[in-house]
Amino acid sequence: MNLRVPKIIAILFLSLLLTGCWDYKEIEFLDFVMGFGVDETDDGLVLVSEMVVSTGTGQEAQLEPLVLSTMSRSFATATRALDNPAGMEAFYPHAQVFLVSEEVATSGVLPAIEYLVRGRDMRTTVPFLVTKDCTVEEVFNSKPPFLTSVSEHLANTTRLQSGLSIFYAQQIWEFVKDMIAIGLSGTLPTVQLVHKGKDMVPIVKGTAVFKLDRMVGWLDGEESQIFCLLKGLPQSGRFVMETQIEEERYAITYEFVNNATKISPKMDGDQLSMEIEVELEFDVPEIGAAGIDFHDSAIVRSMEEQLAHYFNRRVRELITRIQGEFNSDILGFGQLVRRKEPKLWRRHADDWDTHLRQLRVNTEVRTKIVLTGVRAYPLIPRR
Amino acid sequence: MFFWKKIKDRKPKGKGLDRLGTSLQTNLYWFKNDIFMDDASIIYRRFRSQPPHSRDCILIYADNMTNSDFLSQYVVRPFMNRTLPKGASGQELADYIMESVIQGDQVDCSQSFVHLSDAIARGLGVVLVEGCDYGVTVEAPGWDRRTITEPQAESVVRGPRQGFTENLGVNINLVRRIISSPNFKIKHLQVGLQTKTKVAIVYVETIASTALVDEVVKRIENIQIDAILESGYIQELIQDGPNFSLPTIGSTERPDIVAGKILEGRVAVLVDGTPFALTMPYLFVEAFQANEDYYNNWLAGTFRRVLRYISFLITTSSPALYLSLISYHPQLIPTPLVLSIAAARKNVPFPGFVEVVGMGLVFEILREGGVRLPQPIGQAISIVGAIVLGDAAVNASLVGAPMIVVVGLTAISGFVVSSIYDPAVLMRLFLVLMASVFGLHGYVIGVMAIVLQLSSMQSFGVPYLSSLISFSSQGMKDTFVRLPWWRMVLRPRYLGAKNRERLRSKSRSKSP
Amino acid sequence: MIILLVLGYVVVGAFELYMWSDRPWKKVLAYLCTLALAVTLTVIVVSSWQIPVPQPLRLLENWVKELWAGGGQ
Amino acid sequence: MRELVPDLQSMALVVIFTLGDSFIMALGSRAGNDIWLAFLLAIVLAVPVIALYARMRSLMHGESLQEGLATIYGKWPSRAIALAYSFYAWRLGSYVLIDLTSFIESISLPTTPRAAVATAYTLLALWAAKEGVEVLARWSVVMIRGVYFILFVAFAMLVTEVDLAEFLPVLYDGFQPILLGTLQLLDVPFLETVVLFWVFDAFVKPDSPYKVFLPGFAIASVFMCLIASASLAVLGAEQYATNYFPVFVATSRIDVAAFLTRLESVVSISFGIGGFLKVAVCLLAASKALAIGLGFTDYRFLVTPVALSMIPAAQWLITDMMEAERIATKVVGSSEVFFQFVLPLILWITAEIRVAKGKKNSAST
Repeated sequence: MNLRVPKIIAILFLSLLLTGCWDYKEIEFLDFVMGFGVDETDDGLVLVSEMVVSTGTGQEAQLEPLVLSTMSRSFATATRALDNPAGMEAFYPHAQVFLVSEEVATSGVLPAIEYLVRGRDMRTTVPFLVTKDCTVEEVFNSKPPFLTSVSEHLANTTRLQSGLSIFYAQQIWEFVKDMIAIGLSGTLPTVQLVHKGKDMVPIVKGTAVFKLDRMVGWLDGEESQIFCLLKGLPQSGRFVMETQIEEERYAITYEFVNNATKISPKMDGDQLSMEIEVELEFDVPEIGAAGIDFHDSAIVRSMEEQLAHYFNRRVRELITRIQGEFNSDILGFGQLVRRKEPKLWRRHADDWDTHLRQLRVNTEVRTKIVLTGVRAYPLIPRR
Repeated sequence: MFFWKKIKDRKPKGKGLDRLGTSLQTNLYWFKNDIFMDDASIIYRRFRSQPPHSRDCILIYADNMTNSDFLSQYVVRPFMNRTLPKGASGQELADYIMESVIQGDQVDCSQSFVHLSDAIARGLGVVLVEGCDYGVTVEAPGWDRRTITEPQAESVVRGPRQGFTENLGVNINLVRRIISSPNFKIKHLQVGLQTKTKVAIVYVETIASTALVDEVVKRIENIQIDAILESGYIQELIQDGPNFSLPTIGSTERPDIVAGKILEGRVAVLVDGTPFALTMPYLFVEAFQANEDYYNNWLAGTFRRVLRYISFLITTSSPALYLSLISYHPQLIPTPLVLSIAAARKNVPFPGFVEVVGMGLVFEILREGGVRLPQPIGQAISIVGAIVLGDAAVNASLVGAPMIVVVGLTAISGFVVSSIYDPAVLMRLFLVLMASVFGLHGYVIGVMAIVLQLSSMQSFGVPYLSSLISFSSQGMKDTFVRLPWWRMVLRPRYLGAKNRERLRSKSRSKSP
Repeated sequence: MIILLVLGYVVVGAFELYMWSDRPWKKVLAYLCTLALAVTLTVIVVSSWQIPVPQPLRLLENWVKELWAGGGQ
Repeated sequence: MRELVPDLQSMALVVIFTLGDSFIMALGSRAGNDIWLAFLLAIVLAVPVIALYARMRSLMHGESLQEGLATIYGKWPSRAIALAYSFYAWRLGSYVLIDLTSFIESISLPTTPRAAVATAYTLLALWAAKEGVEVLARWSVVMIRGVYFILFVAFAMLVTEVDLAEFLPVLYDGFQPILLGTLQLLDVPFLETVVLFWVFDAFVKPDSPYKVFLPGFAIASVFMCLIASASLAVLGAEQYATNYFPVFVATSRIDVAAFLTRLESVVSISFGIGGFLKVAVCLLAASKALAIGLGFTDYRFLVTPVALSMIPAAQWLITDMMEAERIATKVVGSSEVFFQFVLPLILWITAEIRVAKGKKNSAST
């Protein structure tokens, strides 16, 4: 008897509540933003977004990309300001890519990403890229060869990171995490436009180096590859190295099979140094018409030595640039010192930048050829 | 109806109608001109017993309800061949007739007009003899019975092909043939002031708890209703929590299911005139158990059972989830899908909520229309449903194509758990309403409310979710999974069975 | 709005009281008092009077704060 | 009318209650990346206190809560104690309600009025409280599987994102942050268990309270520790401490093959379940304690007004999200210390003395 009362009250009240559907919105009145980016932030911020327009219904539905841009005082207002030209509510959680232009990156990305982290309707698991030598709007207006949407094209490309090995893919949250971490700086992949026939095609290549929230320099594709290796990212890319085989030089192609990197701080008395150990394993898919018989262990050993030397040189070059030119701790030396040698870090935390410049870095690269495609003998054309 | 009233009206009017008199003429008069007045189906067969001392006798029975061959062979003929004792009258004569004359199995006598007329109405023959104020009733059932067939609604691929019929005796025998043990007990009760329906409570004495049997008997005896036309009447009158549509008493047409349930310690109620037996207590999990689970390989049985749970979730939740996803949380749908849903809904004039509720309603109407129609027309209905309402509605932009998918999915998975189809529809509607206000949060609130309702329910003193809320391995073994028989050593604890051991653990024979 | 809400409370209260099988005055009094508390709070909140939340244990809190210097909020 | 709940079912109730709404907040954020140490310390410290609650209940075995209190403390003191705890449970329920509604408001339903969400949850809690602790315990057993399944799946998928190096360096800032984190944890989710003292009418056996409270608390707290540590290992200490709902943010990182993403909403479902149960239990405890305090044997008639007063109270006590977070993750609060530790300690000592005396008396006579 008594128990029926709350049920009746509950039903009465719920029916009252049913009269309001406050956050109810219809899916067809949403304007799905596929990708967006920020062009400049000098006296206001230009938000460029790529949306999809669907024509036809049912099975005949076609999706066409449409690029809109708007200028506003802040990012948060800009996202809403897009509602007006679009005529529908812009919906961001399905965005697949976020871009900032070179100018924005050099003057500081914080205004552009603050809302992404704080806002309710933003997602941070979105690839984050910097445009190089072009604006965001130009990128969105370019023509990718297969997909109609630039955003989808870029998002798919970033997924090929391990095979391409020419950029270090980052999602927004990864960049933010690096940016706010102690003793670590962020990096972002860069997107460039190249000519393909009469169309411009966006490609992802190279890395933008940040210090705090400002971009301080670029790494090109090859340097990015080394950077990926040092970050310990699994690689499967290919590259060509001029290799000396018995007095002759050949352009031989190598492919990464396995890679591992260990960076550790080492205390030598009071002197701190970083030890970088890189272990690489290679496949050799193409030997550039060199008559190498891989059963000859002397030759293989010499190839491995040349590879080790080559990578050692490139690693050293990159570290010199990082220490000198950028003076930005993108490899997270500071973080490592803090974690492994907290006492030392406590002393150097405030002037880490100067320490980074003078830090001794020892590198050691060990290489091994583990595969040679499916054959060990060279192809020899005969009469 | 008016027949009953008449007897009641007449009853207080003097002695005449209360009991039979000794005069055959008078008795016959009351039968003919009062009780069965204007009833052409009552046959009055006059005959005389063998002389000397031949007496006038009369056999009254309802046409087509009794086996007239039987009556003439074993009732009328012995009378004609026999001399009735001379001075005998009253009880003495009736006993003589029952013991020495009539060759039927179930013979009884009564003095009361009410009893006798009831007997005639139930299809018994009544013999009245001149000078005797007793009437003798003879059971000679003669109406057409349905043969024992496999029930259509519960057909199986593997399992016995017997189903209950409308005859109580046959039904009891069907169960008794499975459980041939003296511990199999039957209690007979009569319910219904008018219909006087026979009800049998069957259980296994050494397993079912006494308290449970007493409770069932008590509840059935409490029933004061004029008519019981189907076991559904009893079900509704004795079940717990009658306000919520989930069944707390099970019903089945299959003797093997009844036997299985009473062997677990439950009690079954068989009702005359209906092939549907009731089993109690009935718990939520039983809606997901099927007899074939136990006849087939246990892994297959487990898979089917899990499938049923999933189907139940789908049929109750999918419209609500669909609605909350498209109206509140489009970010949760994968990007390609969200684009195609948005494109599909582009020209649909109705809001998502109306679409979901409307299509759900349309489907239920189609189903209700199809169920009661003869098969050829039923097919026409399904064609209308499939083509007109499905394809054409989408082409005419009345509904979006994804909605059709949702409705179809909901409907098909609903049929998987057909025994709780109707409650599932109500739950679905409730969840849709909640989802339309608070999105996913509303859906969760709705689910919590439903679980709360289920947790508060009981069936004959057993919590409705009993085996679901058990943590012990013995309690779980027949809930989400159907373990092999050699693992199910004990009967479920929550039924309070007297004897919990179900099989000796050495029963499983292995090849050496 | 306030009137509507108060009316709602009254309706709920009356309905519940109506559903009781017996109504000893003590129970009714306790019920009405708690319901009155609910109504008061609702009026406070809905009419946005900035009534500070009473802190009966402020003394104890200060004491704890002193003990945990720097530990409190 | 005494409601006996089987031990395992009560334990499920304790687990969901302890997990409650708190796990989604930045628990123990003061401890920085040493959060796991703070958790361990807090669990170790909380166990004796919870054992103390259990001990008090087991002293009252054989009687209902009301009778037990009356025999130990006498009529009027027991009523005063009950009233005090009724207030505590009522306030806690309101806090949980506001946590729940602010979470929903800031994550997914920004324009829905808070009162509407609060009303929906409270009405359900009202119904649950009227059904009684037996039904609630059964409800918890059904729901606990769902909650654990959801959280387990979500965090299993986070494994690839976990970076254990985030826990280094251990004890960088010494013990003080850990101590502060421990106090945070003790205060808000752990010792709120005291409310459960007022929920159960009676227990099956004299040692049932231990069997219910301690394992229930242990399961929930260890699970919470795992959740918080995993979130911290995904987000890093800085992000963990600076987000309102770090667990939610951590699960939003899940990205399995670009298909299994956005699982954070599913996690927020388990949050809703825990939060609702906590509201319902607080409501039940508040009405039960109030009924005892006013000298009634039946508490059900008081549930409706108490529930209705919790909706406005939730908005009166806390008006914004910042305040809600401050309360959920503050270091220590005076009234909490009083109700969770000081008062139970006093009560326990009194009870032991009275019971020992009572035994002596009955032995001598």
